[in-house]
Amino acid sequence: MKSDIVYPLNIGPVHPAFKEPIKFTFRIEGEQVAGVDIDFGYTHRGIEKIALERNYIQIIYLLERVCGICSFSHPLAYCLAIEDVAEIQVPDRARYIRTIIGELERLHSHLLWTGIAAHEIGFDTLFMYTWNIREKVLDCLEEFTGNRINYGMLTIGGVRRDITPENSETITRMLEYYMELYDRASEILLDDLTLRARTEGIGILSREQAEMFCAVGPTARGSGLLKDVRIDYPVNAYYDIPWLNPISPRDIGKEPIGDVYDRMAVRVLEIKQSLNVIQFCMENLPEGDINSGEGAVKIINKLKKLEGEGIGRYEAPRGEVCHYVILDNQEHPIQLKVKAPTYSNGFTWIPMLTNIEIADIPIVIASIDPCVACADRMTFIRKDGAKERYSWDYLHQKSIQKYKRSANQ
Amino acid sequence: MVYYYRCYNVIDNNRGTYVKKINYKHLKRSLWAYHMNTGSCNACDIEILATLMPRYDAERFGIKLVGSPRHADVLLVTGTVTEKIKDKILQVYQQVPKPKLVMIIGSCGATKGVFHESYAMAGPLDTLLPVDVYVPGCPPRPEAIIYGVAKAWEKLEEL
Amino acid sequence: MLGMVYKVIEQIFSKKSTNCFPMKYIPNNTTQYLNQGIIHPPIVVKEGFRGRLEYDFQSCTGCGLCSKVCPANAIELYSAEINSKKTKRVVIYLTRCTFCKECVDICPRNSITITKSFCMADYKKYGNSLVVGSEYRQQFEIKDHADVE
Amino acid sequence: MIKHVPVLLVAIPLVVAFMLPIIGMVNRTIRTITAGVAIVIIMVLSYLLIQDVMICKKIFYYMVGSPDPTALFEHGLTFPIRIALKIDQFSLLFIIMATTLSFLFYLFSSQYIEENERKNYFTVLYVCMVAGMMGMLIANDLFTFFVFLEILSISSSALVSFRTERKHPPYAGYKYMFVSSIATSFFLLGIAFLYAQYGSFNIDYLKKVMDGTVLDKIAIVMLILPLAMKCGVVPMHMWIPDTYSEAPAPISSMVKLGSLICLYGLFRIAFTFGSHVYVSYELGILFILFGVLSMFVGVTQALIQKDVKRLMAFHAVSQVGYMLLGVGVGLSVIKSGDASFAIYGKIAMIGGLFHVINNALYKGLLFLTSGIMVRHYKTRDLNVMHGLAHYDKFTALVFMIAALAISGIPPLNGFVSKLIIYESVFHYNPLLTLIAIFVSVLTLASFMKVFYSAFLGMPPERKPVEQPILVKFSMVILSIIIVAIGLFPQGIIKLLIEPAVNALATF
Amino acid sequence: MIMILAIALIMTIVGLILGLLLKGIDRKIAAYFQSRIGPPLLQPVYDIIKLMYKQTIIPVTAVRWLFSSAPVIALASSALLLLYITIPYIFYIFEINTTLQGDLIVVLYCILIPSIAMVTGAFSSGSPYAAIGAQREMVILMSIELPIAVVIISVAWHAADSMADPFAISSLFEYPLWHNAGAFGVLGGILLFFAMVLVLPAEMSRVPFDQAEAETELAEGISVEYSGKLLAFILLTDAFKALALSMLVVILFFPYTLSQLFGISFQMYGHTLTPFVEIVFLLFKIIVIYSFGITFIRVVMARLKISQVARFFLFAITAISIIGLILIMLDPNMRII
Ligand code: SF4
Ligand code: SF4
Ligand code: SF4
Ligand code: SF4
Ligand code: SF4
Ligand code: SF4
Ligand code: SF4
Ligand code: SF4
Repeated sequence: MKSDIVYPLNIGPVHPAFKEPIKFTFRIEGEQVAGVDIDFGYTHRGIEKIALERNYIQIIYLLERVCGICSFSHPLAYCLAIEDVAEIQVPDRARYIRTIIGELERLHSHLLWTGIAAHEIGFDTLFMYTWNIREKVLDCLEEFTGNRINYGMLTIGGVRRDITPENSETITRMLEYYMELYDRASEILLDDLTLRARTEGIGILSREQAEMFCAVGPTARGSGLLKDVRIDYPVNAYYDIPWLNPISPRDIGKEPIGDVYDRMAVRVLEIKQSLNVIQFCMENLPEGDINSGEGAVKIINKLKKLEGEGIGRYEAPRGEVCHYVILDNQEHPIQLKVKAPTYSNGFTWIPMLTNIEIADIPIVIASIDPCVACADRMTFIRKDGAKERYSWDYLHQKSIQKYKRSANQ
Repeated sequence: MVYYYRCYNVIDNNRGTYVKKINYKHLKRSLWAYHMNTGSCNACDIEILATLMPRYDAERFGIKLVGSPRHADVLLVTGTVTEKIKDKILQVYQQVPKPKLVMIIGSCGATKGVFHESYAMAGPLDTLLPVDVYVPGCPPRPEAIIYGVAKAWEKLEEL
Repeated sequence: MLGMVYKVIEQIFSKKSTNCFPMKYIPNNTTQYLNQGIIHPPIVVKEGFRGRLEYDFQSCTGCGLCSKVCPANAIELYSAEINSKKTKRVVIYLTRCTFCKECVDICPRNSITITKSFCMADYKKYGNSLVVGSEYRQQFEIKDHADVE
Repeated sequence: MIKHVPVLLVAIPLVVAFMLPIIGMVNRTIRTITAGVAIVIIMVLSYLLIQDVMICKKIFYYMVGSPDPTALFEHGLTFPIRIALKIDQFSLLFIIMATTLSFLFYLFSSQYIEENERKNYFTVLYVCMVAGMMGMLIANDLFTFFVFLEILSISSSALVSFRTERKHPPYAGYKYMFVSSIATSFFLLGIAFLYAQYGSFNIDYLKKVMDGTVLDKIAIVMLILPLAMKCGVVPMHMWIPDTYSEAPAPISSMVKLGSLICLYGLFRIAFTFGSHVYVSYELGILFILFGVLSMFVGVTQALIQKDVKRLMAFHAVSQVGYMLLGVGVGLSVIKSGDASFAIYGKIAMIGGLFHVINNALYKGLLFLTSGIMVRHYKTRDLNVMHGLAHYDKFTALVFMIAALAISGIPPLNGFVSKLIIYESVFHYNPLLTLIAIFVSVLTLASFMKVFYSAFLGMPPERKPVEQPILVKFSMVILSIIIVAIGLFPQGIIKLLIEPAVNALATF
Repeated sequence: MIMILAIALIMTIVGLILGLLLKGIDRKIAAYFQSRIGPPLLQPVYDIIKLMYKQTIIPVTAVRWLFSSAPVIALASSALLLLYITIPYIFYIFEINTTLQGDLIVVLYCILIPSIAMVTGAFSSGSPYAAIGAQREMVILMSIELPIAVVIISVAWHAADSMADPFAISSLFEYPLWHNAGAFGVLGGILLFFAMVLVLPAEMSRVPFDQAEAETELAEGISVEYSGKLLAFILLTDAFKALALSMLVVILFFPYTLSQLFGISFQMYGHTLTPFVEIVFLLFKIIVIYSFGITFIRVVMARLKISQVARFFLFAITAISIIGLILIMLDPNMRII
């Protein structure tokens, strides 16, 4: 019953396909999508603003909760930024531990994503399966950091907890478990008949488009854009890993066309890559301190007297996160900017979502692994019935004013 | 031709019928949950999903995530309520047929938690809706969520 | 191609991954569940898990560092009179806490400790079980964040 | 008295039709009632015949102009050409159907068509149409048949263009007129061929003396094709959508009824001459081919329509396919000599004829409801309509009954006849059954679309006006008949259809 | 007559419980496939009881009378469908002579009624999600109708020359499909069985063919606006349909009873227990069919797109079943004369 009626279909902000509130308005023709409009802002919590009223240690835990899935990447980028300003030297062991947690996080995030993607296309068994094997890395993280999610491991100048021999044994066991599982799991993920039928050839983002929309992370790599902050601007232990290369679907012998399948393939391959990185780090884990040796109070006091700006970049599971701070002899930073991966990747939805079927919407949306929590930059709230909407010009002017102000201060 | 569907969540509660003497007891063995994210950091949401996974398997207690608030018995709310989503959560709450329970998963939903100074908050959820069970934790472990559900049963038992 | 087919057949015969918490089967009524003790032992979490906080009223000096460093404003400092000395003590609202353990790390007297218990659900937002240290405090009124600001 | 019924069936409407304009000048209400009464009278007359014709298996002959018109006419050339009328079981089946339905449609139209000076014409033409149908049904000679066919065509084309104030209806009427005059001229040519050879128009006589020359076969084809065209058989259906969609609702129903009467002519000629000249097998195959084509083309065309009446018109085409299929299977095995006719051919014919009746019922009802829809929305575009069911429960229910009946959903009448067709045609060739089932599901899909677009969705902008009582009454009666036949099909099959099939088959 | 009514009543109630149990078994087995423990077997019953106590909300955009009558019609018609399919078999087992033979084409159409009722209900709810779901359901209905029709016609074809009515369900007990089948016939039968097993999940709206209810796309699609009792009716309809459809597969392909297969009968204290054992055997067959045709398929596959489904059924499955039909027509042994 194809009909040529065009009507808008609202998906979200509350919809079972998205675990996060975001609103899409599609123009639908029959079962085809003719256009899309995206409305962000439902989870805007004003973190950047709150941060300006907190001290430097509190901010870590705040930024951990930008998003619970890459709850390591955001604080890491922040710590890197602060360490950049304060020129704090991070001990080698801490760098390695940071790498290990970061990769564990990537592992869990990619497994989580595969599950969610399977759920979006109704493949609940695969969902259950990936989330079931994901429990292993969560167990490992829990033992290692004290919580399954929101690890609270970072501090400025290092990490808060060491890897005990017991922990390293767990990690080794986890690695064995996954190494053994990987071949079969990747076969299920990459070769399953119905899964391929649902992911191949839809949501195409060409290399040019990926470049144009500044796609980052697996989204960019799925389109064949070899872009990976870990390699381009290495931090942590990534300096020391010579064999680290950006993943692309070419690694399984497929020319990248930038469809959902390619992005999935990139993630599945990155699972393996993460495992190798963790193994490398465990093998080469240097001895020594795990932080700069200064307690929280000391750090706060030290930063109070500093002035300057710093930037931290890190490759979160979803792509590049970038934090920018300005310090100005105060107990709080005077400026904190978060640039989250979904913020860049969100725009790639526009080419991806046109000319697909309704049934493809969830999987295509999920394919960039969106995390609107971190992408919600601004919200329009109509308090007191004020129906005003700001124009681009007005906002542009405002932001210029604001930056001038903070530069003058 | 463009069709405009009026947003379908306009409901008229008087047109609904239900057993006057509300018997919560029957909810106990089959709690269907509708999960709503009202500005959380996703950690609680993934823990809710993890609760349904083989490791914790909440389905063995008859708990099931449903896709429509009209099918739900429990509203699982995660996250602090942002201004922009306030109307939506109220609407969803209205659409859940009586009798209904509200559970808050995570600290930030109960009290705003770590986001306490934010300007974009419409307040903790209990200022907007009656809340039945609080599950603190940031995020709570799946077991803690199941424990929260067990608490809810206990409450239903007493009613 | 049919990897899932083999997988499910394998899974149907292998041991289930389910961890039977809080009890294996749901009993007929909750009283039974409470009294007959068939609740499974709480899940063993590993050393170092960040669960419920515990507070030692005696050793605390009332320095207030914990409340300063807490990212969630979960620790409230209040004036108390102990042995007719004016000092300060804290209560910890677990419903605000993010379980970051920062207060534990910073406390000079190790008065706050972290335990492995994590089943904390309650009906009341600031019920007794959710406000650590409330038993020492005679009368106090809870200030919500909304009121604080 | 009852002896004269055949002639009365034609005479009453004809006479009344000519009186109506005069009465209309005096009082419009009386005019409306008179026309109604005339139709009621012929309806009652036709019911009176059931006992004699269907149960006692009598056949009425009538020679207009002969001293004793009811005396059995010995075939011989000594008589001058006379108007010969005849009522047998087969024609009575159609007479009953035609009178009953024209009555119900008349009830509908009497309040549906707004009262103005043109309603005079409407009533006259309507009664003329009835007269045309009656004439065709009881004519026993080809020329009389032709004359009444013309009366029917002219009056219906005039009615199709009834709404002259709009742009399209006159055009549609003209198109219909044009097509049917081409058709009838072929028909006339066919008659001429036969007359040239045998010097008579009388069907019974012709049947006796025909000996199957090439010219005979050509004549049969020339008789059959125009009638098939008038039934809207694919590939000669191009006039159907325009005609049905532009006419006012009751007229669409009447035109549909008229095309079923042409189907009567088609069957009658095919069985009378075809089986005699030993072309029944070929004709049967032709019917089946036409049937399958009509079913398929009709329904696929209907699926893509956005105009509610065009959509229904295409369904009319596809429904005719079922009848042709059923009867065609019967026709093709009627002379095959083995037992297959007894096993399934006859049942297929029962199914086909039963479907004619059912189809007239629900199709008529559908057209009537479409009239109400169009009147409410002021457009026929399905994409514009929405939500009538919020206020007008009655129309929605009636439409649902008709739509489910046409889609062959048990326990409605469409299902029964389709079931009979499926299970008998199956023995002929299972693939035919398959196609028929598939078409029926497509029909369902298409009517779900109509139902959804027109009745469901957001409530309409304005409340619909309450339908007048007679409009509702006629629709209720139709739906009751539909449901009743669906629940108790045995009675009507035994009483009306089996005798008709027997009469047709032993012709 | 009264006996038939009584039997019908008992069977409706028993069918209700069995249908819910079947769904419970389905959920349990699916859980086992997914390495979980899964809900108790009676979980669907608890769900129904709970829903019965819940408020029933009728959205203002809905056409009220249609919205609330659709599930009831669906429930009633699915119950009738179940009775229509089962009664001949039960009578056959109990060796009761009856004129109720059942007709396969009627079954073919009766299967449609609950779905149509649901589609109407969904359309009348006024929700765009439900409308899309209903459209998809119609597409699925249209595309699976052809394969089912082919299967039914080929099954009837093999009995066309027998003295019995080829479309009667009861004649299948005398002449099962495999009766006298030669190599061609067996092959054709297997193809038909394959087609029918794939039709099962589509009729029941289960993964991979659950587009109409796709949770992640349409938020439960067809039933999105239903709550309380009406939702309970929908679930009950589902239970009836589950039982009826697996019963249909059993009747079409494995109508054998134990006594037919092994010629055994069961006696106890001089009473014959055969019919009861037969019923247990029948339930066993139903469970096997259901857990293979629905549970297994739904756990190993992802949901397809509606266009893929339409193509799959209209071309692939129809082709397979038509090949089955042709093979059966070719088999010389199948012609019972
Ligand atoms: S973008 Fe991130 S930091 Fe900024 S308001 Fe949104 S969630 Fe907070
Ligand atoms: S990218 Fe997404 S998952 Fe990662 S921190 Fe940002 S919001 Fe969270
Ligand atoms: S205005 Fe904002 S979105 Fe646009 S390029 Fe600049 S930072 Fe990116
Ligand atoms: S523009 Fe947005 S992110 Fe920046 S300070 Fe304002 S609210 Fe926060
Ligand atoms: S000054 Fe202009 S370019 Fe710079 S941040 Fe503001 S808006 Fe962007
Ligand atoms: S309670 Fe903590 S983990 Fe949960 S949503 Fe809120 S901030 Fe995130
Ligand atoms: S654990 Fe963290 S959030 Fe909780 S009270 Fe201590 S410092 Fe505050
Ligand atoms: S608990 Fe520790 S940090 Fe907090 S006030 Fe007491 S002594 Fe100071």
